[in-house]
Amino acid sequence: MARVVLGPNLRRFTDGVDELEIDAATIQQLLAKLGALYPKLGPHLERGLAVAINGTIYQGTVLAPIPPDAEVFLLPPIEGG
Amino acid sequence: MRYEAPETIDAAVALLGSVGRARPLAGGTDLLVQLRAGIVEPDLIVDLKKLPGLRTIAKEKGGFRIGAAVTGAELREHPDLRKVWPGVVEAANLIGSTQIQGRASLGGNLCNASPAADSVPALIAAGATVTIIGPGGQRELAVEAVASGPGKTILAKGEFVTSIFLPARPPRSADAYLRFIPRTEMDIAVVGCGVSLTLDQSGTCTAARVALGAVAERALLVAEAGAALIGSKLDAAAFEKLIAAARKACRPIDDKRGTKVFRIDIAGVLAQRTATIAAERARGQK
Amino acid sequence: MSKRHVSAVVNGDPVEFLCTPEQTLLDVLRDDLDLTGSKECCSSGDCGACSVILDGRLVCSCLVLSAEAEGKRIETIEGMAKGEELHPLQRRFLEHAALQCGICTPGILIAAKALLEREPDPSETEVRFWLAGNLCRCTGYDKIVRAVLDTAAEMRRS
Amino acid sequence: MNDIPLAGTAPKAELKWVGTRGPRPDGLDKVTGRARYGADFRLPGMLVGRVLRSPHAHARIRGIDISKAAALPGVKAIVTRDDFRDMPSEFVPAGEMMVNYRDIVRNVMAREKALYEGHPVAAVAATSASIAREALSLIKVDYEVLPHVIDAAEAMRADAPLLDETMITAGVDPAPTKPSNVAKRMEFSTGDLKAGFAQADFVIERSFATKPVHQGYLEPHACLASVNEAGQAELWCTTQGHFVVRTHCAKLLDMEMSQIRVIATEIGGGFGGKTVVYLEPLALALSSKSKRPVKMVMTREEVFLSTGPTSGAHMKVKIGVRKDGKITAAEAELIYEAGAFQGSPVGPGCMCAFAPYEIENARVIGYDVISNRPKVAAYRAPGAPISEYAVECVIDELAQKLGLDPVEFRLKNGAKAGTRALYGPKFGPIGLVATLEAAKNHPHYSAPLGPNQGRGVASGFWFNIGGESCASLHINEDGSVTLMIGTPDIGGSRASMALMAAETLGIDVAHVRTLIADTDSIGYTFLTGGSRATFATGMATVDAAKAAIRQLCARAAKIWEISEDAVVWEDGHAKPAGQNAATFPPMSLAELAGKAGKTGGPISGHAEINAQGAGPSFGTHIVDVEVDKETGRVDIKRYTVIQDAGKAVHPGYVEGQFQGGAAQGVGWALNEEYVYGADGKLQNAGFLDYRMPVTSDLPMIDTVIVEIPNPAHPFGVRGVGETPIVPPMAAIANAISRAIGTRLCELPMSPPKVLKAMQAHKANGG
Repeated sequence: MARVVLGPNLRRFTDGVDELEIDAATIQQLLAKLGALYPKLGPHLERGLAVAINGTIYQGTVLAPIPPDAEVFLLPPIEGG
Repeated sequence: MRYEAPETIDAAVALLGSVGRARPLAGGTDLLVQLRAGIVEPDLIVDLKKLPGLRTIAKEKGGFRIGAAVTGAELREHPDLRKVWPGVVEAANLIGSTQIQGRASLGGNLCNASPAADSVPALIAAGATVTIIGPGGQRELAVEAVASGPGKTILAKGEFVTSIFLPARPPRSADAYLRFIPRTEMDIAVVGCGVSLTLDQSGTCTAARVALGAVAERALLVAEAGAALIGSKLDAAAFEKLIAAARKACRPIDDKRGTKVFRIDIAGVLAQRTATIAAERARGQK
Repeated sequence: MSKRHVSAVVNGDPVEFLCTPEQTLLDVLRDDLDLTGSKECCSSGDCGACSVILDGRLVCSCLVLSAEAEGKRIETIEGMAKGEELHPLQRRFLEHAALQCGICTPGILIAAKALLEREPDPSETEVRFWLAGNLCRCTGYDKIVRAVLDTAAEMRRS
Repeated sequence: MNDIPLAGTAPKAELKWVGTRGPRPDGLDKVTGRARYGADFRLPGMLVGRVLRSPHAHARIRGIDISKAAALPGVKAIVTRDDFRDMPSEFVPAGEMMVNYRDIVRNVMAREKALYEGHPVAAVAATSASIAREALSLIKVDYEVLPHVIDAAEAMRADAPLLDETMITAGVDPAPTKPSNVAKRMEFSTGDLKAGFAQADFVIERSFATKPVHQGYLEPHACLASVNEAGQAELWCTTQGHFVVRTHCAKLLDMEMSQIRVIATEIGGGFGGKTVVYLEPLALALSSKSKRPVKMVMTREEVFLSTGPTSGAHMKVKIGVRKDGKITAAEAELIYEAGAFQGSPVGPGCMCAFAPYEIENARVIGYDVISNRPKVAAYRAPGAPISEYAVECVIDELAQKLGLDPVEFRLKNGAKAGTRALYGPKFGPIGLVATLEAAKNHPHYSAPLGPNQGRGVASGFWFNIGGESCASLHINEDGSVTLMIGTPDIGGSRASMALMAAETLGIDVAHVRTLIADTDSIGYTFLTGGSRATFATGMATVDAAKAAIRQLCARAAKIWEISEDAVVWEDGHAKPAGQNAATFPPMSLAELAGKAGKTGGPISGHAEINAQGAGPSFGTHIVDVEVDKETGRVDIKRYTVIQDAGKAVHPGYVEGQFQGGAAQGVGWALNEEYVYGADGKLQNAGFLDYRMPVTSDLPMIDTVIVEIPNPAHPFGVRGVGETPIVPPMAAIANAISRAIGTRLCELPMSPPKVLKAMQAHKANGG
């Protein structure tokens, strides 16, 4: 089970829950499960997020593997200049 | 628009009087920017650079006659001028970049009539005069009488400046020019100050002219500031009076380049610093 | 609108062109003579990217009317290398990584060349003030100034 | 892949090309004037395109009459809002960005309203520049001038003029019932703020303000578009991302991507500002109407009026510390100006604000606010320099309060591997501490100071990003190598790619030539920005080289008639390994290339990747200033940049990034700002009065490259382009405060403000 932290910006769509455990092997599994759990969160997941898995930030990819017991953070996408 | 480059003064006078909107061109560093921005839309541009005397520096009556189209770079390269009028030469060489100094002329800087023109306070402090020619003939004016407001001069239709005359200097005389800008180069003066003074053998100031730029609608000759120095040994008390007189003369505006309060403040600082340099130069003479 | 005929010498070669009174020397160099090495970045003499040498004098070609070029000698970046041999400044700029995007480079090279022809042994301060009219937004000027100083030293030795 | 010993895994000492200062492939063309930038292209029959711009800061457009302009001989096409379809307001993916095309179409061409001075209202293509100019003057726009608002704090007031009557602040519960200029609220928090401040012995709280600043790239936006009767388009433009240009143009003009070929010209600076579209859709639309090529080039005034600077901001920062120097809690509120449309970089501003420090209890709240200014665009580490400026000033003041050296104070609290960032994840290996140690030991830090001088330090952070990149590497018959990539080269990246390719292949870099491929010649590649090119395209380059090596080894195996597994690649040669070792003499890349045709055909390697694992970069700057006590003028006397590059592929260009970022920071700190009149019009839309640093304003800028490798990259690369602009504003502010004994909390620290601060300090007995 990965520990998933949503942060204050997404907490509003999860009835205040900002941390939970989810069994997911990849980012796309994780996002699908989150969307199913919290339908209001769905559109915000589709908007493009960065996902930090054990400290490494993944962005624009849904296939990155999530190791068991990983610590996962959902972040706003990061752009640059 | 038409471009002409006459080779005689008469032809230039005739051309400038011939059409409604005619503009003389010397270095072009202001005129071309204004053309590009659509600020001016002349029918005719009269290039003055081929006219006799417009690009030469000649010694005359112990002083120097400088053609109106002489550039800052040419002033700097003249072997004698910078020794006698270092402030004027410094001022002309603060106008823009190296590239600009190779083109921008003393006459153009004066007739563009920017209140912040760097060479103008230095010329005013120097007591320089200009020769103007036009359909009505030739006339002489003090430099401080040329500009009448931002971008405005007293020149009549068809008139243009042919030369600027810097007079002979008594011994122990010197001038200086300083300006304040936020960067080190490439800015328009937020305040400019020219000081020219003469000392007697005892070191007492016998003559002084102080001029300020960018603190009013045109560069100002501040007689009270000069008077504050005359008769003094250029000591702290005299400088106090100079600073007060300089600040009192300011009637600036708030604009993108500086605030009223700041300009008034800086005018005093610059007056003192410029007078100090001029005094050191005068004292340094044998 | 009648065009004016102008003869001049550009990079040692005689050229003739027709120009309108409004056209600047930069317009003619870029649009009529296909010498696009001189760049137009401000049109007001504030950036130096259009620097050329006009009768031995460094100027912004955006502030020169093309009609004024009559009978003049003009040196642009395209004439700086002699055949296959780069000017030492060009070589040193490459060695020192003194350019990033490179848009200011032609103007800076021309300006630096004008400096070294006038002053073979400039101080760092002299280089900085001479080049103050050439904006560069990429490099912070450090490597540019070093490249000019190194070139000056090299040219003095040879 | 395990059979190929990879250059990237070799110890540093064994690298032959990566880390050297060789020539750049585009260098010669750039020192001879041959290189062609956006405005240097022309085509037969080309028209001149010009834009009519709003003279008003805020006005409803009641009507546009183009009839007179259209009738002018020489005018070939005119476009207005009627030529662009409307888009719904929703964030959709555009390449790797999430964008709102409702806003983009309105920024490209004003629709219901003109929202800033300079907002495009119409565009004309004509046979000459003078005819185009005359045509613009013949277009009659019926404006209803509306009240305007420029400053974000004023735009947030309840009675402020509304730019978008439908804008309901996102991120607030419950949603507001009334529209406002606040597009979004966001929050990042960790720990227990109240408890954290309760533990503090000292708390400092300050308010800060910064002004929008422009990237100041010297090359104005320029493009040349040619659309034929079948709707096939070619577009030459100066951009940081030609694929992004294609994406936007296809969407805005309802074209298929395959119909638009975008060629990235040489680019004369971007710094983030050339990641969006302005002229490109207009030129395509004009060309599409006229069926003639259309060239459009902005004037410098247009660049300032209508292209994006970065945000101005109002900020509050509060930090608590214990007497022993440990930070217990930190809080910030950030209000960023987005310009006329939402999308300021306040998000990254929030995430970066406290990133350099280990703080258990922290909260940052951000607001994205619209006002009647040009829409902001990315500018180097977008968002980070603003918030980190404010935080680093408070950090310095706390160090003074505690009587601690500012570097030591940072070392006490600095983030390291395992530190949890405020925005969530724990850092991997990072270099903040290494830069601080290097600062402490640098001779600059202990050099004596003169009268009226002060020394400041500040640190900075930027995430760096990866993303989609492609590389195609062709082994030519003579053994030379052509490398095609899709990230425009803005500061020497072709040289870095060549070095990485040469290192991987084991050949002399002189035989590798890197080119920027157009959008039809390589796969989708995200833009040059976010400090991603050397990282992500570098990874693609290494992968492409490895793919070529696999083929080269396979060819050698065929020639030797041994198993592919029995061939290794070393030093640019295929060598038999295992039981076949030394059976055959090694074959060089050139030999194998020469036999390519006979052994199966041409050899190319390519890679199409989405690079992940970008390594954050930290930097620490030291600056000495001298303040003129009578005028408030600040001189930069000495400057040192220390930054973790992960691995400097071409150290010369890494140093150049450090120095350039510092110089832009000096401008941001001291003089650059947008000056608006009461009429909402920009008064300093030119280089003369915008006051970017010139050569004589700066000293030499010393650099120290720290290398803490990024484990995700074959050579350890972190991006380096953005972090250098983060620390300068605070470093200079801290230096000034130490020189004059009082603090300024507003940028730019121009002479009038410094003088005023000194006078106030004196009046208060300072």
